[in-house]
Amino acid sequence: MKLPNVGLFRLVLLLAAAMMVLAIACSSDDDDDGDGEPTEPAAETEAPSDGDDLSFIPEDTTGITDTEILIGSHMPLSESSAAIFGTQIVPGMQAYFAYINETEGGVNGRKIRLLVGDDHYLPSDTNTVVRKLVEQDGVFAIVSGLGTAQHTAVFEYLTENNIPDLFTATGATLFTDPITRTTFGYNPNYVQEGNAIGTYIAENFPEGTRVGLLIQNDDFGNDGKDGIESGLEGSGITITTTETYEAVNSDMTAQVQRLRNADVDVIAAYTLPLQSGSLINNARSTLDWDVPIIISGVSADPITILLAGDAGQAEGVITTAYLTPTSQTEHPGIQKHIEIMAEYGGGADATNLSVYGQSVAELTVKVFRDAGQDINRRNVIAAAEQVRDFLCSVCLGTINLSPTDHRSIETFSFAIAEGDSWVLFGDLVSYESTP
Amino acid sequence: MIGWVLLGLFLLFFPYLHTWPAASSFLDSVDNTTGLGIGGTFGVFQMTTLGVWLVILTGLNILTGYSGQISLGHGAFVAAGAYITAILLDQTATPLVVAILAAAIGTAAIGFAIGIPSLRLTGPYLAIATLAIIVSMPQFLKWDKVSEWTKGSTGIDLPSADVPTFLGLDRFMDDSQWLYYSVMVPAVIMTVLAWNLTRSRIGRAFIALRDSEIGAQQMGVNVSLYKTLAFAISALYAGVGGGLFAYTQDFVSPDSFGIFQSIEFLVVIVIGGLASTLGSVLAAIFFVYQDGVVLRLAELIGFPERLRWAFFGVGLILIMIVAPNGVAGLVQRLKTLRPATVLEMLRQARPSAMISRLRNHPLAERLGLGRRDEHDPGDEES
Amino acid sequence: MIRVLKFQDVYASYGSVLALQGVSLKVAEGEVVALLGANGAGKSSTLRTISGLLRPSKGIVEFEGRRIDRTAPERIVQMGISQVPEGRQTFTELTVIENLRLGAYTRRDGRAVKQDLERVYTYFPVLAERRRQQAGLLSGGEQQMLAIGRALMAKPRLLLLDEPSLGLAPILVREIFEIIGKISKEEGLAILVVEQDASLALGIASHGYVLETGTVALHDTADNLKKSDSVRRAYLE
Amino acid sequence: MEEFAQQVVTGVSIGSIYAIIALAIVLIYRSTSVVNFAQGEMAMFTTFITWSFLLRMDFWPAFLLTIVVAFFIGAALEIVVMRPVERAPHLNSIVVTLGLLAIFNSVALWRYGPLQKPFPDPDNWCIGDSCLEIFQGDAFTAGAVTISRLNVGILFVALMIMVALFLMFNYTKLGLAMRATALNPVASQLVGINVSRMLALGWGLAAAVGAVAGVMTASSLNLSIDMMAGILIFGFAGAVLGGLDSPGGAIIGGLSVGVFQVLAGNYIDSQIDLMAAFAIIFIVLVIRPTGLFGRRLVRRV
Repeated sequence: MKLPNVGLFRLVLLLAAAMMVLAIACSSDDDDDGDGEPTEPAAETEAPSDGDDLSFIPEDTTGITDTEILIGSHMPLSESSAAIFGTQIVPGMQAYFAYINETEGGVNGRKIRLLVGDDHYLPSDTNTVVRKLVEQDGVFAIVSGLGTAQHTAVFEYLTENNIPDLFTATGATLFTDPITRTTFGYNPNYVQEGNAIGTYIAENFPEGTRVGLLIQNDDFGNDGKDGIESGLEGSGITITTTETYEAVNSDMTAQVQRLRNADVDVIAAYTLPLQSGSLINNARSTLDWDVPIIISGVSADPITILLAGDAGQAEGVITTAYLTPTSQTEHPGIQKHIEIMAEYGGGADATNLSVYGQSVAELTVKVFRDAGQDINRRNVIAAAEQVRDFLCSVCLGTINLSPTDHRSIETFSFAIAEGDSWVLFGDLVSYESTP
Repeated sequence: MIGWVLLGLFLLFFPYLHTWPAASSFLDSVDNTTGLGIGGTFGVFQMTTLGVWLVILTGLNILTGYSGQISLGHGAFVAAGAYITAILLDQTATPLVVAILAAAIGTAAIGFAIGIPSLRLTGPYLAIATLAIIVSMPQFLKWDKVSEWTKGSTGIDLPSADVPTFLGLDRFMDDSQWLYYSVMVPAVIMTVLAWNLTRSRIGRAFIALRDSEIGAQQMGVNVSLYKTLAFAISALYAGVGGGLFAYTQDFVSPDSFGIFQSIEFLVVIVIGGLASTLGSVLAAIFFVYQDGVVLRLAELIGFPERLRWAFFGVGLILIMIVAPNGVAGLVQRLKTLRPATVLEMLRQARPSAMISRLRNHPLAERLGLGRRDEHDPGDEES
Repeated sequence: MIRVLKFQDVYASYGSVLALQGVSLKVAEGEVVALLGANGAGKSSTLRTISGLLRPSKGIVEFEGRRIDRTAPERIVQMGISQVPEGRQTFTELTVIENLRLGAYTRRDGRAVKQDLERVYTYFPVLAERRRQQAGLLSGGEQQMLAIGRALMAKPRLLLLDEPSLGLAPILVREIFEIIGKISKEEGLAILVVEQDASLALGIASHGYVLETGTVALHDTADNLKKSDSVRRAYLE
Repeated sequence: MEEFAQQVVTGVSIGSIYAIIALAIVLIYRSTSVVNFAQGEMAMFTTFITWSFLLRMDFWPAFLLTIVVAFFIGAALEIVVMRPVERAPHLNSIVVTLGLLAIFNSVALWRYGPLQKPFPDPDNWCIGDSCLEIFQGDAFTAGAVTISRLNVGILFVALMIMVALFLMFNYTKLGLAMRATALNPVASQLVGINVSRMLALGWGLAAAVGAVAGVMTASSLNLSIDMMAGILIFGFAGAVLGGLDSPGGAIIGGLSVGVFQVLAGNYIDSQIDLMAAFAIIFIVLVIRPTGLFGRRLVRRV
């Protein structure tokens, strides 16, 4: 290659400058007579919100062949500590689809194939992998996209293109409220769960109890806090202290110490297992403090109990659960899951997160089956909105969906740490709004 | 010369390539075999993001490659640019170009402000200090005091970019093509500007600085001024890149700029080639396309899924060993090849020569296979 | 006289640049030999080849009858060759005494090392005064003394000196060369000295070699070289 | 005042982990002048090795065995992957260590899976029946100030390593040679030091200290493939704050980072504890560009 002469460069620059001017002219024009309110989400203006009319969704069959239904998902599988989620949920989903493909020949004669894009838990990478799945691989739907910020990055794209966005793996409220017809949530949302925890405190502790919160400094923690506040409303019990932490931090020594200094009577925590373990361990072992502790269901994993210390420090800690824990080995659903993982799991272990993966896969299969032989994007959404009283093999409560309710799991139970596992107790708490 | 014209034409017509059936099926078949991702509308989007990263990486290369200052927190500048743009677009009726210009100026100012105290820091100390900036950035964005503008951990969701109806543009291009041009035009301009800058007096001063601060001083280069200038220029690039990032992604959040991403910026410019515009281009290509290609390669070899990141790691190490000056350095070396030298190389590549080269490897020497022993009378060496 | 060093028809290169093109020279026991030549003539490359830092592509290097052209640098030091490198290369962040101790790194005779340390201090009393100071704080001349002292601590039988006068004031240079001459006499040490300043080098040397573009252009006794017209013209004026 | 003391003690107990990681980083920097980004992942990996040993033997034998294994892994890495880039620009070795980071993380995921594993606290040190209770037992309490026994133990181990390193670097020939190698490899060769061997040794030692750090971290927090992801950054901050070539500085630096973080969380705003802590680090560095205890380059030209 020779060095280019200056003349050409001037030309390129001129051309570029011309484009630039054009760009300025366009964008200002766009703002002058555009929609006026730039903040208004485009989704709302496009999707007709009246009634059951799904006709705006084309009867698109991208990804459907005579023998196959091709679906995609975005999950963190590497380069992030969140890879812990992806690397367990994905095998659970894949194993169940493989099981259905093998034993039942798939759904209505079509085998389900799941492609997973590794987004490293970075929203911009989510954008890339989802576009690749949609535009290049031609998937029919996105299933169980994980992460709040990650999914937000593609939410609008999926909505505008009317691509079924099924059962997002996050408890954030923004995907299901307000309703976007093509998007369905899966996890119970953190506000509902927080409300249940708040109600539990209001019912079981005397008036004047001082509640201390420990929350992760993001939407997960903030939604939980909102929920707890709403549950406590009118009970005469208030949150007196709120401590936050960043997800990179797993040592809660300082936060627990400050809660102790604030002299709280009960601790409610929106923490991940690592931080929950550190919270319990520090309170019980270092500070010798037997304050009641209630943690979010996100930490309802045996590992939390192990991390809390081997001297039974977690004993009596309360959490919520919405799926049967793997520790209940006598449960038929769990037994079946362990069998499926052994046969189709490709060496991955059966864990609470692989149970989660299977439960999402079960719901997906149910919806595809209901959509019938002539499956397309419109009738899949219709089928999803008609799910009633569906009880997956590992679920605690039934799932109900409707045109006005896109929240899948809204029923959960309280659980208490006994020995090395969580034991369900009390009645099921349901926020189900679909009749 | 002809190469540049072809490249220009390619960039100009690329978004329409996939609408031409013959070219489209060619691009798709390339994708299918290599995992690249250049075909279809997805290919256009990939190329658009390439433009975004090109601006950012060109800026980082000015700082690290030319002036020799290592920044591990470059993502923080990108975030600053992205947030300035997003906030302006979200909360005011600022036109895009003005918002990006504001981002450029604002970020350059931040770069200058950080560059001045950083003057005293060198090498790993500077690297870790900049790492501190990217580590604390998410917490800043989520802080109560600023969350009114930054929308806290939820992030700012912008409406997706639509092709304007002005001049009937929407009859010629769809949204993805519009996005492509609105990114690629500034990206090309900024790359050319960087290329000119590095050949100017300023560029030479940067290089002198990198090679020896004392030497540069003796040449009459104002060391503090130029070091800070490098910071500011590179931050300006990051600001523009961040603005384009916000526009193309139509979403920014504190999670959008991870620590590892900032480190990866550095990795790709080293792999592309430091102190080279071609290196920055290669870095951007690597940054955008490596995921797909690595995945495909690992698939072909039959690598277990969980080991794919290791596959990438091995690749990094091999590239560093084979091409210590980055791929651009390798290209430079290949360019100087004359037929005679090629013949010579081929002649040298006889098996015996290869073996002796292998035996020269430190590992071989360690294992007692090295040629050092051939004449070494000191066999008693422990 | 016993031959300490034999350098026979040696070729060496840096990448594709040939540095030595068939150099042959000899150093005998207790003898000071000067290596003269212009910049880039191959003087430093010769020393680097002897020390093992540069591997010859062809030719033979022998030290006390043993081939060393494929021997690792650290092994060569152990065999009895020390180099005082160009630009001194002291460990600036370490103290004077740490530098000297490093000189004796290859030796295991602790008591003798202590005696040698005292002897270095007698040659260079200033080093004794500053033994606890960081080497980087010493003046250029003192650092040169430290570099020589460090080389002596290995108890070499052949000392290689690369441009000991570089960047030093004339008065210091003379002092250092006097000490070098003294050391050579007292220790019976063979010395190969590379020097730009030919008159200084020939002042203490018995023999001299003149290198030009990687080959030996001239070899004679020091006295003859001093008288030689071509040397005069090239290096003494 | 009591509250302040308590906050400082809490900071120290958090910082004890940072300190020990910082120590490993300093060690590798001091003996090879490379900043090793794979340090955390290497420590994580060797801790998994300890974990698999623990399935077969008691704590202390498993621990010692891991240190030996880690030493060889470190030395082997230097020889196989670092040596070819020894002469290349400095950034290349950083990229290679990042490659190692990816490899260790991925291999650990493949070999040990994504699940967190509970890791036992170290046993107390017993000779016969007499035990030195530094790892287990009741927390130390004085008034409202409490520090867990495990954190005391970790601090104790960090100090012991520091003293051992100090003695080795300053009073042994080997330590001197290692320092010399990092400072000036060519001159080191000329005084007869086998530079390659020193570099390999440096990596081996750093990996061994890293293994100790990993075991301590795992006992205090957990064992999982991402256990070092957050901590490494604080370790780096501690190492740099203390001065990259000073083992004592690493400990003070690591502890300071913990203390800054806790104090900032308590007295400024717990929502911005990291930001405040890193701002302090940045300011300290600007005032003292080679850290609190780093040796400044002295050179008279």
